[in-house]
Amino acid sequence: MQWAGFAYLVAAICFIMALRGLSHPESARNGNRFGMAGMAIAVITTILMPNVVSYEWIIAGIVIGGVIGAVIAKKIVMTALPQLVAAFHSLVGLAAVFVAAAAFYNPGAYDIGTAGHIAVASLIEMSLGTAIGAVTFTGSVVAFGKLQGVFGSKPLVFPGQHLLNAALGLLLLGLVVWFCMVQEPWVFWAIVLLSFAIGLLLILPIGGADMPVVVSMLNSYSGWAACGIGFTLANTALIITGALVGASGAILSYIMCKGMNRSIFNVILGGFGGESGGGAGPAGDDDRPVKSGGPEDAAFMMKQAESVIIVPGYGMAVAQAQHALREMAELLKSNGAQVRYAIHPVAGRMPGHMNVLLAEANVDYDDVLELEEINRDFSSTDVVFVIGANDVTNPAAKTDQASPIYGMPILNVEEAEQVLFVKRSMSPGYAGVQNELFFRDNTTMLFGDAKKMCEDIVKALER
Amino acid sequence: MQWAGFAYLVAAICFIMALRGLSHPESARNGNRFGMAGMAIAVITTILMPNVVSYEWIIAGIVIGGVIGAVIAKKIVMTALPQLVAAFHSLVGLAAVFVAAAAFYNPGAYDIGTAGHIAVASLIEMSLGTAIGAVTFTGSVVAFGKLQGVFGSKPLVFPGQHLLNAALGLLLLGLVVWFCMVQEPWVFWAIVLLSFAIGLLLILPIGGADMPVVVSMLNSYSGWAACGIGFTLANTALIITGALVGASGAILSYIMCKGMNRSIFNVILGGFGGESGGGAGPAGDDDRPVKSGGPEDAAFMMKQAESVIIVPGYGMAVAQAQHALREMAELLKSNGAQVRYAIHPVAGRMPGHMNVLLAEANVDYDDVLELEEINRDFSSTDVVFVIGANDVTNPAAKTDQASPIYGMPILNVEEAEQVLFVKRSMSPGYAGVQNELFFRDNTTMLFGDAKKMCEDIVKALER
Amino acid sequence: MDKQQLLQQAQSLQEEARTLAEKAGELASQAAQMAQPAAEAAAAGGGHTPFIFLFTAFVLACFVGYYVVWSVTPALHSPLMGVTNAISSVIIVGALIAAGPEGSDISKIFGFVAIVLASVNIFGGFLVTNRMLGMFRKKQK
Amino acid sequence: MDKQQLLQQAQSLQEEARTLAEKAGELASQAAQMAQPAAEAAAAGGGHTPFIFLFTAFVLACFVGYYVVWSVTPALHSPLMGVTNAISSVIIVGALIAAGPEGSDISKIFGFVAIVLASVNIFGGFLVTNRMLGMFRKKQK
Ligand SMILES: NC(=O)c1ccc[n+]([C@@H]2O[C@H](COP(=O)([O-])OP(=O)(O)OC[C@H]3O[C@@H](n4cnc5c(N)ncnc54)[C@H](OP(=O)(O)O)[C@@H]3O)[C@@H](O)[C@H]2O)c1
Ligand SMILES: NC(=O)c1ccc[n+]([C@@H]2O[C@H](COP(=O)([O-])OP(=O)(O)OC[C@H]3O[C@@H](n4cnc5c(N)ncnc54)[C@H](OP(=O)(O)O)[C@@H]3O)[C@@H](O)[C@H]2O)c1
Repeated sequence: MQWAGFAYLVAAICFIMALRGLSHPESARNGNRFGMAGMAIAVITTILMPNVVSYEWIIAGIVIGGVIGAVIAKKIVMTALPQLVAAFHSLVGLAAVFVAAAAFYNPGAYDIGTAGHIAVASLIEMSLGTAIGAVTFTGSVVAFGKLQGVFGSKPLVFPGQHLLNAALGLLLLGLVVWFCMVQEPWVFWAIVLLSFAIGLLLILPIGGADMPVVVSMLNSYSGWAACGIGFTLANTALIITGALVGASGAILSYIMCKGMNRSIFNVILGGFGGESGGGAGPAGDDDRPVKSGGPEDAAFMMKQAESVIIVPGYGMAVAQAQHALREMAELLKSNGAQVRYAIHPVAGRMPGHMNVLLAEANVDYDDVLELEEINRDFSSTDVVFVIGANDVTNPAAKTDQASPIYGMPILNVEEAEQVLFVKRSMSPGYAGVQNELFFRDNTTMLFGDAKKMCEDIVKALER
Repeated sequence: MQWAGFAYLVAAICFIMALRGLSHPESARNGNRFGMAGMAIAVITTILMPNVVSYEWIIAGIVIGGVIGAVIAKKIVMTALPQLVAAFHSLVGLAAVFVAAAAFYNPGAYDIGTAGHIAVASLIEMSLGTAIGAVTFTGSVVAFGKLQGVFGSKPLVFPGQHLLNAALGLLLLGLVVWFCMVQEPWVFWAIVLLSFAIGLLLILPIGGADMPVVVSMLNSYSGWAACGIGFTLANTALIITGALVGASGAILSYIMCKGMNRSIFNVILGGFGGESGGGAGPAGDDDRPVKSGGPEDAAFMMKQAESVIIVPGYGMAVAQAQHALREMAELLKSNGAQVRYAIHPVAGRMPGHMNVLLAEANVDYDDVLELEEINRDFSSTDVVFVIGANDVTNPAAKTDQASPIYGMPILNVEEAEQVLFVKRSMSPGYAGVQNELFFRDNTTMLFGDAKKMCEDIVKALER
Repeated sequence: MDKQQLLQQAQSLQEEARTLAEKAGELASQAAQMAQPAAEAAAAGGGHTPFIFLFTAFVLACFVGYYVVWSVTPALHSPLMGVTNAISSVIIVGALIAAGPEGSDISKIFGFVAIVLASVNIFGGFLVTNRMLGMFRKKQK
Repeated sequence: MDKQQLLQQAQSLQEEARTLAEKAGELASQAAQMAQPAAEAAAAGGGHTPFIFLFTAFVLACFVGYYVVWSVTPALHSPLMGVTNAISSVIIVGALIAAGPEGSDISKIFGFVAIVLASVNIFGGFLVTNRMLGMFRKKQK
């Protein structure tokens, strides 16, 4: 079966090429094709193995799953991406549990011994895979629920939860050892159930807006779990892919945490963005006057401007304002202004969220710039149009050491001539910190829904 | 011997970390330490193998070689680096030949069969290793000779040489097949001798200034040869290290070829930089007047300047002018001017050549900038001081489609207010193309040896 | 030498031969037993490959993953999540092995369920990534 | 049953037993022979590791090499040549194996020469790189 080893290696190389393609939008589509080819090679190679002989179940499974997946992929709206990724992750976790169960009940097929006499190394790998998979499953379900708004995004905090989690973790460890010794089915299922519970308890205390970090972390876990199964099967495709996925999840988590200037522990220990971030917290009760305006004022200002930078944030995604926003930008461009978009690494609710939404609205990706690329241009800009973003523009991150966002890199919108803020109220953003910018002289608040506001500005510009 | 496998893996990881460290001067010294540790691990692991029992020869060999190597490393002057690297490469090539010979005469020690009954796969790997090693040896010796000036850097071209090389290549192939069939010592040595000859014939026709590309290419080859031996020994340290070295050589060759806007084939087929590039070619016979000046003029101009960019080239290395140059720059700095160095990717005679020389002269590496970093600053610079560089500033690369350097990226020194050229004569650079800049109004030629000129300018500045 | 003696001798000889044969048989089966796991190990791609080589692949893959993910442009971090989600479903390999053998037992059902779940991911993940990437355009018409 | 018959029977029995024993012996030695290369192959790090795993390591190492070398800053390309020169001398591993065994024959001499050559590179390469790197300074005093 030399050829199978080569085929799996080719599949793994395809996956590497898939990620490599993502270094540029041009090459990315080709990369995705590499990914599909790699998966096809891995599946076909396995199906051609001599001990895989009954195809009905396999074909049925792939068809059923494939149709469901394809329909979901076609139907989903782009603003629901974060919860979609979470939902998909939960499926990977559950699949890992089932693969481990299959290996436990029919070890012969996996060449790891006979029922009741499985090699210890395989048992350890198996139980680790099961535990990680199960945690990933319930954890991702909770993340999905919070992102979709099913559960309410408030962190569920109760006294002694860290103690409880630690105790359950120890119990899990004990069960794994016990399982390796007795190899009984009930211990296996106990591990599964306990891990389900741990997944729930770990993720429930984490606030809704931290879910992207959690999703990415669980993604990383599922990669390492795949590595574990790869060691059991001596399959290099699984090992290499697992390492790729593991690295990807870990790096994205790191980027997000750095973008928020928080440690990963701070995120995992939970309770952030709860009481204060919900809505009008104490920071919202500020009686200082603000200058507010309507769409006509905004249109007037921007008509005069030679350079406009648009800073989109979570609010744009919520309001689905990207199409109206692009229309507005087009009008300004045809009016002779330079219009660019500035994207903060953690704007929105997942990495690259804003980029996808703007791409959906047909914005040229050369106009969409990262923080480092554009941050020094704000000082020479006439108008900054902040739409549904808040924390990522808050100068408290630079000055107020007591602020929870202190140290987070921010977009220097305050350096521009004029700043327009589109939001519905004076309530703070996810971090729950009042934004000093609202009260500045060169700031005009445009209260209202982001989409509605953009449409009104478009109308005013066309007049 | 599981532990040996792990130890070799650790050694390989150390080598990866050694190259990784070179991404920044700060981390580079630590990286080098990783490299030494990796080598120590690999050597000690091998010595501890059960079939390695007589230590006298080993210790004697390491001590003798080590002392020679250490003395050379201490004594060598930094301007002789290119030929040093070539010389060291020739040793690696020769060592590979001897290892292959040892494996052929005592295959039992390598676990690849018994004398006269060696596995065919091993024979193929062995003969390839031998051939590559032998070609690397004589090729590097020629490269060393040309760089050191022993052979004369003129390409040795004669009619029908490509045909002869092709014939010898086919003969080599035949010998390898024959060797795999009969396993006779004389065939082995015939392969060695023929490869020696091919190495000579391949490199002699290539001009002296193309030697860096050749050295880098041979480096790449020796990496792939190490990979081959690694496959024979099933040793991951050799395979991984070989791939690293192979990739490094290939990428450096690519960077150099791109920096010269030539294809690797153009370099290998040879004959470039011969007749025309030697000295006063036809391009040198230009009667147009040039404005020339002395050290006092240069000192006067630069004293007025607020910003100076220094462009060093091969001539600075030849004249060993880096220390005097730095003294000059220090004086200008203390005079209030901003002084920076602009390095073209193929300035000098090996990649990074100028950087090492400037570093030797204690220049802060933050003042030393790459082409892409500094190229747009020339237009806002008062004085550009070009010292021993020529081709890398020649605007013909941008305008003259017929020029051999057409398409090569160059430093836009002509955009500066004033350009000073330090060189000994009007003769062109390595590419043999007359430099249009010499005749421009804003150019002043400073004829003389680079070191002498810098020292004189320093004196003039101090006055 | 009388009949009795002769018979005894012959019998003892017979016995000796029999024990010899038995011993040889034992030896053979022992040798065969010894050979079995070793031979299995030698079968390429089999389940008993030296751990060190898998581990080597793992370590190198971690390096590759590190570099390849850092080289992803931040603008494409969402598609990156989509692709990694899709390719992590390569555990379908394990599910196929479970669902593949003849007959039907509980582990086939587990395998089937895992195939369905992983397939949702594979198709969903790649297609949604394709949709996302299809939207990134250089110039709108 | 007379003496003659009995003797014949015993003899034939004896012979049968002997051939049986011989066969068993053959079988045993055959099995042992079969076991040998397999067992050797199973010995980790041995010379007969499945090619595919070495090849996997090779392919991944090429990726790592590609990324790690591109990430080297151009200013350090000369030290890069020094380091790769030094680490390519890891073929000293092959030389050590040649010079290691007891006794003295031609291949030990080859091994010794290769050790000397590789050692020149190792020490020379690392030390000269160290010298180069030592010169790269942030601020001169
Ligand atoms: N991107 C990631 O990967 C990621 C991951 C984890 C955490 N986070 C966190 O998420 C936050 C992202 O910052 P951000 O600036 O994008 O968002 P933000 O600070 O949460 O602010 C969003 C703003 O949009 C406004 N808004 C909501 N719905 C709106 C609508 N329909 N129309 C108009 N405005 C609306 C809200 O104000 P009103 O209620 O007044 O309208 C709110 O102030 C950061 O704190 C970051 O740490 C991001
Ligand atoms: N760096 C690499 O890796 C690499 C590799 C392969 C090829 N190359 C080639 O090498 C060339 C490098 O360009 P470059 O601009 O550095 O050098 P160049 O174009 O060869 O010019 C060097 C100049 O230095 C002058 N010079 C020589 N000795 C001198 C001395 N003692 N004092 C003062 N001046 C002296 C020479 O003019 P006078 O004779 O009039 O003094 C000559 O014009 C390129 O053509 C490149 O393609 C480089």
